[in-house]
Amino acid sequence: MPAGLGARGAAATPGPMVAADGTPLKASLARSLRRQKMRALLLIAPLLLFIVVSFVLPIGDMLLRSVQNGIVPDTLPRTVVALRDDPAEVPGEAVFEALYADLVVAEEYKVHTQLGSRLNYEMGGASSMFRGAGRAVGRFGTDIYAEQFEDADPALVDPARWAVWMADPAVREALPRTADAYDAWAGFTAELGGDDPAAEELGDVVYAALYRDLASGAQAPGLPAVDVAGFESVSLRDEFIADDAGWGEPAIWDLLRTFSPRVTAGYYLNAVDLQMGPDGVEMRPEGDRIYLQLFVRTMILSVTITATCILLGYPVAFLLASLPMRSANLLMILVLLPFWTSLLVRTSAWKVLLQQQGVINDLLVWAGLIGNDGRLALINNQTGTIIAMTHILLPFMILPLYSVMKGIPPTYVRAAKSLGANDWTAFWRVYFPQSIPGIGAGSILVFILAIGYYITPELVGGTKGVFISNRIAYHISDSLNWGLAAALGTILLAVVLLLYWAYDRMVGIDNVKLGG
Amino acid sequence: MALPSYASTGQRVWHYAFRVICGLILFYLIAPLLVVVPLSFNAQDFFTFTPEMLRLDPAGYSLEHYRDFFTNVDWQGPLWNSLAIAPVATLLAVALGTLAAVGLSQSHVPFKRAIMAILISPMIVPLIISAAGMYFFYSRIGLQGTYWGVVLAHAALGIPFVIITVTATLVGFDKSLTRAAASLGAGPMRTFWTVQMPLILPGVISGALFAFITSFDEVVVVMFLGAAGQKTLPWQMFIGLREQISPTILAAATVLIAVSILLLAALELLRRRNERLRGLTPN
Amino acid sequence: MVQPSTDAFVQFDRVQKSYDGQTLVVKDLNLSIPKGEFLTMLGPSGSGKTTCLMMLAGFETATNGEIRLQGRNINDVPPHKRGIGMVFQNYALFPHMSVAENLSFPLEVRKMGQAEREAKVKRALDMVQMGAFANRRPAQLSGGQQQRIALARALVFEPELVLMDEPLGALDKQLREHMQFEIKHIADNLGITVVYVTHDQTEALTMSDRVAVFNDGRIQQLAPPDELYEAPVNSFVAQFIGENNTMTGVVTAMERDRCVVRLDSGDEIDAMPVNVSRVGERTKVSIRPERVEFNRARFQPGAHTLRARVEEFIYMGDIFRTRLSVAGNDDFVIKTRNAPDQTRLQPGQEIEIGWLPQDCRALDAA
Amino acid sequence: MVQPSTDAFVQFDRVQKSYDGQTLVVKDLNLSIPKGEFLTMLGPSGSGKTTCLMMLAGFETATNGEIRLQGRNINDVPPHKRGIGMVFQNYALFPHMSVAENLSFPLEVRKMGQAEREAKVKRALDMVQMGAFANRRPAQLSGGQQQRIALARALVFEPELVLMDEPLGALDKQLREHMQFEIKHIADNLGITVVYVTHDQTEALTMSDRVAVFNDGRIQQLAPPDELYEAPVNSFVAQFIGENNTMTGVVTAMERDRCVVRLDSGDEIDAMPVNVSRVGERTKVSIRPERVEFNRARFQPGAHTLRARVEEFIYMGDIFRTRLSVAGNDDFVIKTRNAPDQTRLQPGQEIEIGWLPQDCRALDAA
Amino acid sequence: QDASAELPPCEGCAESMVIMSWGGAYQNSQLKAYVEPYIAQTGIAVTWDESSNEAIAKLRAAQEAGNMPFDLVDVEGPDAQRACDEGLAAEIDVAEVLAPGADGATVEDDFGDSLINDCYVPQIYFSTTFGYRTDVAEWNGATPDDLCDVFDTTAFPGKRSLQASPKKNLEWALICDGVPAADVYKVLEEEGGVERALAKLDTIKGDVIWWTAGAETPQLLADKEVVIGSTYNGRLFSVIAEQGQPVEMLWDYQNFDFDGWIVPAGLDEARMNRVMHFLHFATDTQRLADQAKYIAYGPARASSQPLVSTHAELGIEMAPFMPTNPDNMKNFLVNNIEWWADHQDEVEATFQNWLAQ
Ligand SMILES: Nc1ncnc2c1ncn2[C@@H]1O[C@H](COP(=O)(O)OP(=O)(O)OP(=O)(O)O)[C@@H](O)[C@H]1O
Ligand SMILES: Nc1ncnc2c1ncn2[C@@H]1O[C@H](COP(=O)(O)OP(=O)(O)OP(=O)(O)O)[C@@H](O)[C@H]1O
Ligand SMILES: [Mg+2]
Ligand SMILES: [Mg+2]
Repeated sequence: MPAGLGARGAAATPGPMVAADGTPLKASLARSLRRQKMRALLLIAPLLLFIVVSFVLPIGDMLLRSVQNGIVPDTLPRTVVALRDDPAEVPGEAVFEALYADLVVAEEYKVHTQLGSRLNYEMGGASSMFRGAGRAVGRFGTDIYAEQFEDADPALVDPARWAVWMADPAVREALPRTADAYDAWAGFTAELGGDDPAAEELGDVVYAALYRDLASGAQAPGLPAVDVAGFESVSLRDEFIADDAGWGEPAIWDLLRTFSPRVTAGYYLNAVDLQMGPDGVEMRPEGDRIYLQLFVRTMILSVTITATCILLGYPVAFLLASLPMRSANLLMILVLLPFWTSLLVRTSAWKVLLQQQGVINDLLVWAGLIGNDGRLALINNQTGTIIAMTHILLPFMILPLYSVMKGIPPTYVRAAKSLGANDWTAFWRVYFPQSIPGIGAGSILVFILAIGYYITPELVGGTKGVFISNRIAYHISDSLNWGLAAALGTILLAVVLLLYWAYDRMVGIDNVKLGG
Repeated sequence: MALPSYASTGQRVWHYAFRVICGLILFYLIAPLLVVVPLSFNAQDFFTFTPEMLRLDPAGYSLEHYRDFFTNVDWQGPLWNSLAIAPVATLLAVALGTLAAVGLSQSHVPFKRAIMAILISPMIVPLIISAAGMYFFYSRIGLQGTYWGVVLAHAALGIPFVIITVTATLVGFDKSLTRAAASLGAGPMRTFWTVQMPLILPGVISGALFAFITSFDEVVVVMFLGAAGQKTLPWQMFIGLREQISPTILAAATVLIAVSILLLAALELLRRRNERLRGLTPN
Repeated sequence: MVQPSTDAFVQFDRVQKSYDGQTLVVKDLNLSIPKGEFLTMLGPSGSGKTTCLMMLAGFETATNGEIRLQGRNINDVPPHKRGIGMVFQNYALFPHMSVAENLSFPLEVRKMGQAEREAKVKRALDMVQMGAFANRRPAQLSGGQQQRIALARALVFEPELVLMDEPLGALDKQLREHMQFEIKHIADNLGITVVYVTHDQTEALTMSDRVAVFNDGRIQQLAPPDELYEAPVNSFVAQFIGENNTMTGVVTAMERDRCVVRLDSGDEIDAMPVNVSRVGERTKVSIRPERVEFNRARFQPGAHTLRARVEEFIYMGDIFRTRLSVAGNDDFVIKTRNAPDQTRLQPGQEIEIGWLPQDCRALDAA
Repeated sequence: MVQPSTDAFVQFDRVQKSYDGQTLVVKDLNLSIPKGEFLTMLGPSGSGKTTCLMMLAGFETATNGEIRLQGRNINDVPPHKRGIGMVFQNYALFPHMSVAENLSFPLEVRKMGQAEREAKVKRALDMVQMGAFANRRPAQLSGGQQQRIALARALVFEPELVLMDEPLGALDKQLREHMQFEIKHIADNLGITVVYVTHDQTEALTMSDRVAVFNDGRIQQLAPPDELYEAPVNSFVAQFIGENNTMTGVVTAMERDRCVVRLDSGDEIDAMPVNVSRVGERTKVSIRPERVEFNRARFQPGAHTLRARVEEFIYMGDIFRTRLSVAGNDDFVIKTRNAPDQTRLQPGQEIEIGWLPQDCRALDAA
Repeated sequence: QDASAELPPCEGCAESMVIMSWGGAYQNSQLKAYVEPYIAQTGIAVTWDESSNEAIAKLRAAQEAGNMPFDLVDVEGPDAQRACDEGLAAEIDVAEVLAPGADGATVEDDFGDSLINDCYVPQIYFSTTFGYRTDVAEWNGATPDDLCDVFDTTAFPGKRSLQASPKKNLEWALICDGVPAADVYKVLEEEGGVERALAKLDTIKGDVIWWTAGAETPQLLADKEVVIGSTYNGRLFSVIAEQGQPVEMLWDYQNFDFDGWIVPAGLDEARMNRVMHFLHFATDTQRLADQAKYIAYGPARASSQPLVSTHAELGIEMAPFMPTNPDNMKNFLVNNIEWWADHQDEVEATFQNWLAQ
């Protein structure tokens, strides 16, 4: 029904409409429709809930990883705090002491290597520094403190007493570093070794902390009084730098400062070949810039694949749409059959077909079109990706095209001919423009699917024919750089959602048809 | 598209050329299958047409890989796993999806676009992202590595297909039929089961087939979410492709292709039957 | 407007309906239908007829107002509990059920026993003379046959009220006329109340006890067919029902049931004042083509007549349509029966025409 | 059968058509259409009308026989070279082009210059009074407006022959009547030859110079409208065109243009022999409802009359339809004009009816 | 066979195990040599998970999720190092858990160098080396016998397949760039060392098909897609000995590595008991020697070496195919696991970027 007819009444009465009982029309309408809306929502609710829980939340959770950076403050809590008070390029002893305590704990829990890997994404070499430091902290000269304290008063190395002292709030307050170090030590002793801290020999880290506390003039009630002034001490700063000169360079400290917060833009910067430099955001070094190039390649390949799909899909859809229903359905099986065949199998079949000693090259050589030494490289490059993916996505082009073409009544072409147009003009001026929505629908569908493809490029794309998805997969399962994978994924997802939005605008997602 | 008597030579040539072009494209579509099927009878352990095969020497062919597929636990286990996972995921997707599609097809659905977008999202989100996301999240809630974890994930992936096909069917569904049922005294449930469901059944079935094949052919998500106990056929194929390239994969594929052909033929018959029922004669 | 009557079978009480919250599709509808009446809603496309029917059947909710069935407010009764039979424009037969199953459906949902069901289905099929088709599928029936099954299905569970929304719209003319006749007869025989929607005025006039003419979401006139045709209360109704010749002019003399109108061409004619009340008022006079006489022998003595020239003679089978040029209006049509002795006017012929004053109605000038 | 005439504008010569190679959809069609004629093909659904039109337009090829345009065999001329204008049932306006572009299309493919194109488009649009809509898209027009554009498009390249396949089928009654009038006038003014397909008999009767009644792939009668209505050559045509009262009986007396038929009820009536030739033959007599008289004053002296009982009086606005029970047939209908002095018969009333013998035609008994 | 008598009962042990391994022929050798015998004696259920390729990712994700589905994981040396460093693998007291050598040698002595860290129970030595087709017409009868022939595309034209990973490739590239084998890791650690190796690889980059899975090179060789390619020596064994393809091995600078077990950290006691019980059985002298009947990898125990004999099904003498055969060991490299553990992150990133360029 033409809506315009009903609209005539409204033109006469400007302003918000009011129903007979004086309530605004909108409100009474909403009231009368509430039940219907509830019913519809009730039907949708189970699925919506299902999808949200089984799919949307996981994706969201995944995407959160692209900004999470808890690993630095979690692994090096003391260092992060200490660094805040030390603006020097290479910080002072206090920060190194904190780092020492953190690494001792981290080494026990074996998390320093993960931190190293994480920081290595930002600065090559960080991984080996942390691995090295993790191995080194045990060998640092801090064992001299325990000896000196024992010499001063054997009670100071009695684990049972320590347990009592450390339960006393007054002591804890007086010796904050010690309490902190003791807690950490007691924690991993009990947790990892399953031992009772009150019966185990204390770690060096506790004595080093005690030395620091006492040396800074703390007086703890209950503890034997010791004068540490005469103690021999070690500089942890020197120890670290001796292990790896990198600790004496500003780079690592800049890095730690940059990545102290729990939330970071680092992965995103990385995902677009940027990095956080000392002077703000800058391009990555030449050889490390790969993601922009990959995004661009993904786009170009997807566009190419979409274009070949149009080129190949259009004639077939046209043929299907113009054949009688029965023959069309039979041919449709040919279109759907590959769609129904395992992706892996099809991809492997393409390998067999396309390789240099493969069927196609053999045929070409046999036919004399190419020489035996001029065999074409059809696989393990972009050509392979394009051929195999076009094949896989072609049904997604043909199906929407077909359903649009089916909806174009043959009378239009007849009308054009009766008006004097020849076959080509009738097709090009009348039929083709009306099939454009089908091309649009198919293209966006194919493009969206192509842009996120992974298995096929992996198998036939070589190094030049892979997509950004392959890189994401690589970061998830090989390099374990999940944050970067999430950032790349978020960007990709954003592109896809944008396209989806455009698709929904242009075609309406409920107009997608699959199959006859 | 019969050629009329007044066609010029050019038209004749084009007419046949066009058919040849379409034939070639259709050939391109099934070419991989034409490779897969013969190679599955390869007597050797490689994906290669051996000289014996090319000579059509019977010695170049064997059923060995089929025997392997049907007897080896490495294949039978995954086959049964696939058969245990796909139908349940399909059932879940179809039940929830049909219900929601019916809801979505009502006239007053608030936030319809947004809801639709969410329901379709498993189809448009790149698979690798979905897989990774579900992997971490399912691990956290203890579903990773469980049968139900895989089933839920596959159901989620299949749902867009159900939604799309069933809503498409519902678009063509004559609302006056349900209204007629109501006017005759049937409540909503009864109307759904006795009137709506039988009529949208083809859409539901084709949605179900899509959901089924999604699960049955899915490899990325299951490799993330499944544990060894949920190894499915595609997973096994993937392993095969990486670790031991053996034509057993092709034998498995050929079996699956045969099943697909049967399913598609069944679908076509079903559609024809339905058309007869509704009195829609072909064209 | 109809007075609210407490004994009405169906009653619309100040009902309003809007689909979009902006425009009212049904505006303040008041209507009571007594038991056993055959009431037709007639109106142009988009005037809200279907909407009214759907509200009564329960498929749309009234935005405002009350609908009562046997005095009971049914706003909150779901459709399947209203017990109203309905015939849809496209029949809405269940394509996957046989004819008998279609008819059996409403009985099954009422948990009727098998024997009783079969008896009722048979009776209903016989009523519409379709007994032999019980096992066919709807797709195997012709349009008219489907129509009958739809009717039988709406009646088989013996509802007291049956709604029909343009049930004959898809049939060709001959079949439509035949089915009009059948529906009317069945309704009369069973004594059921029928609310019938159509936009075909002939159908409305032929079948109904009363016709409600809808326009723009309002009932313009509610009256029996002959009153509607012969005494339309406003120019919309006059225009919409049947064919009309209209001419504009000014009232120059006024009696109780007779006035004289000076047409814009200067000619004077007699008319019956309907929507005019005083001399000097502008008016649109309306006269039916079949009420125009050109046979002088039949003119009333002293009647005003007009000179006319024949423009075109159109042969339409049972009637002749002759287009005249009268008082500056060259679209003036007269209709004559193709009777054995009927004159066939020739284009160019000059004639004199006239009518009874009560057939020429002076209406609002709108 | 029409004699093959060499000067016919369009000529079907023994044309046959089969789609499936098994059944003939068009059986031995012979038809010549002189230049300037408005010829209508009328017939029930599936009788082959569209098929004939499509063969003429070149979208289907005749299985057998020849189609000639201006004496030239066009079997081998492709559609776009035939220069025949065509109006399709659903208009087939190109949805992606504006109205002006639609009209311009046939001129463009004829490589006409821009200025000339624009002039012609404007003239064509003005002709159908759509000048103001040149820049709209078809979807923004109402059905009637689209119809006009389709007409203008079929005419803009000045074809001498225009084919129309149920061009008004989708319009509502009032608009349809209006467009019938317009199409007829434009065709007359331009002097073009029109082949028009419809299954609406009123349309056929109103518009055509000649009507070809199709049934079962054959032309049953080809005649001007009044001849068709008043002198159908067989009972199919009699039944198909207009309403008819039929009664069966046996011829008891026979003159040159008059016979007496004894009806199965025993009553005797006068009739004109059309398809009967001798006494004793069974026949179906057919009389139009509007040709039946019940006013004794008008009966011819000596005419046979019948007694009748009024069964039902149906008010239809401009006419009254009265159903009578006559000679055992209770479906006998008479139509009277709703004239000021018309008697409204009451159900149950007993009357006497009669007619002129030449209005009651004794046809084949089939 | 005789093991049944020795196998002590397992108290408080889980009744099932999930073993992550590599699939294919290698997994099959494990199955035949000790998993099937173990199942036969204990009746427990064993499920395989063929994801050793992504072992670290799987372990890490499982650990993060707090839900460890695997009981025993088969990994290469560098991965073992990494898992151990990151706390993904439990430390194992090999002396206590494993059986002493059949010849009475202590566990430490018997395994020797292969005990690279505290988490690792080695099973076999394998090497990554090259196979080449023997029927390449363009080579005019010459066959490569020097590692650097791989880099010589003029004398040996045709495509090569190399692993899409820096490991081994960088070492080989440096050797062919003139670096003495002993200095390879030193040069790699120097500024510009990696770039030097990559520059050498650049000379053949256009002729390389990069593989990620061990089965690819054999398939590529069989398809004549490549004329020479690196892969695990066991894979080449099956191409040559089982499939009878015209392929031979180039042992020059074969790159040794270990493959063995790690146990995920944090298993509960029952599962841990089961795993230890299994490890004791599966890595004893006889079992490791049995494994070599099914695949051409050398047992990690010295005491197993003398027991290596012929292939279980083909009856071929296995020794010539063993990486440890002195004939094959004229030049060899040992994968420097510790160096790789420390530098893998940065070198891998550089290498992948290089590949993607
Ligand atoms: N579901 C709907 N949503 C929005 N507007 C509607 C809906 N149904 C009808 N309308 C509008 O309400 C008005 C009245 O529609 P309705 O169907 O009642 O008219 P009708 O009198 O039955 O017309 P017709 O003779 O064409 O069937 C129209 O303007 C129509 O566009
Ligand atoms: N393309 C076709 N293929 C096969 N049969 C056809 C085709 N077109 C029409 N027919 C058959 O030919 C017969 C005549 O069809 P045609 O369309 O000419 O009838 P028509 O007189 O135009 O009917 P209508 O009034 O319904 O349009 C019908 O039985 C129809 O089923
Ligand atoms: Mg309506
Ligand atoms: Mg037709």
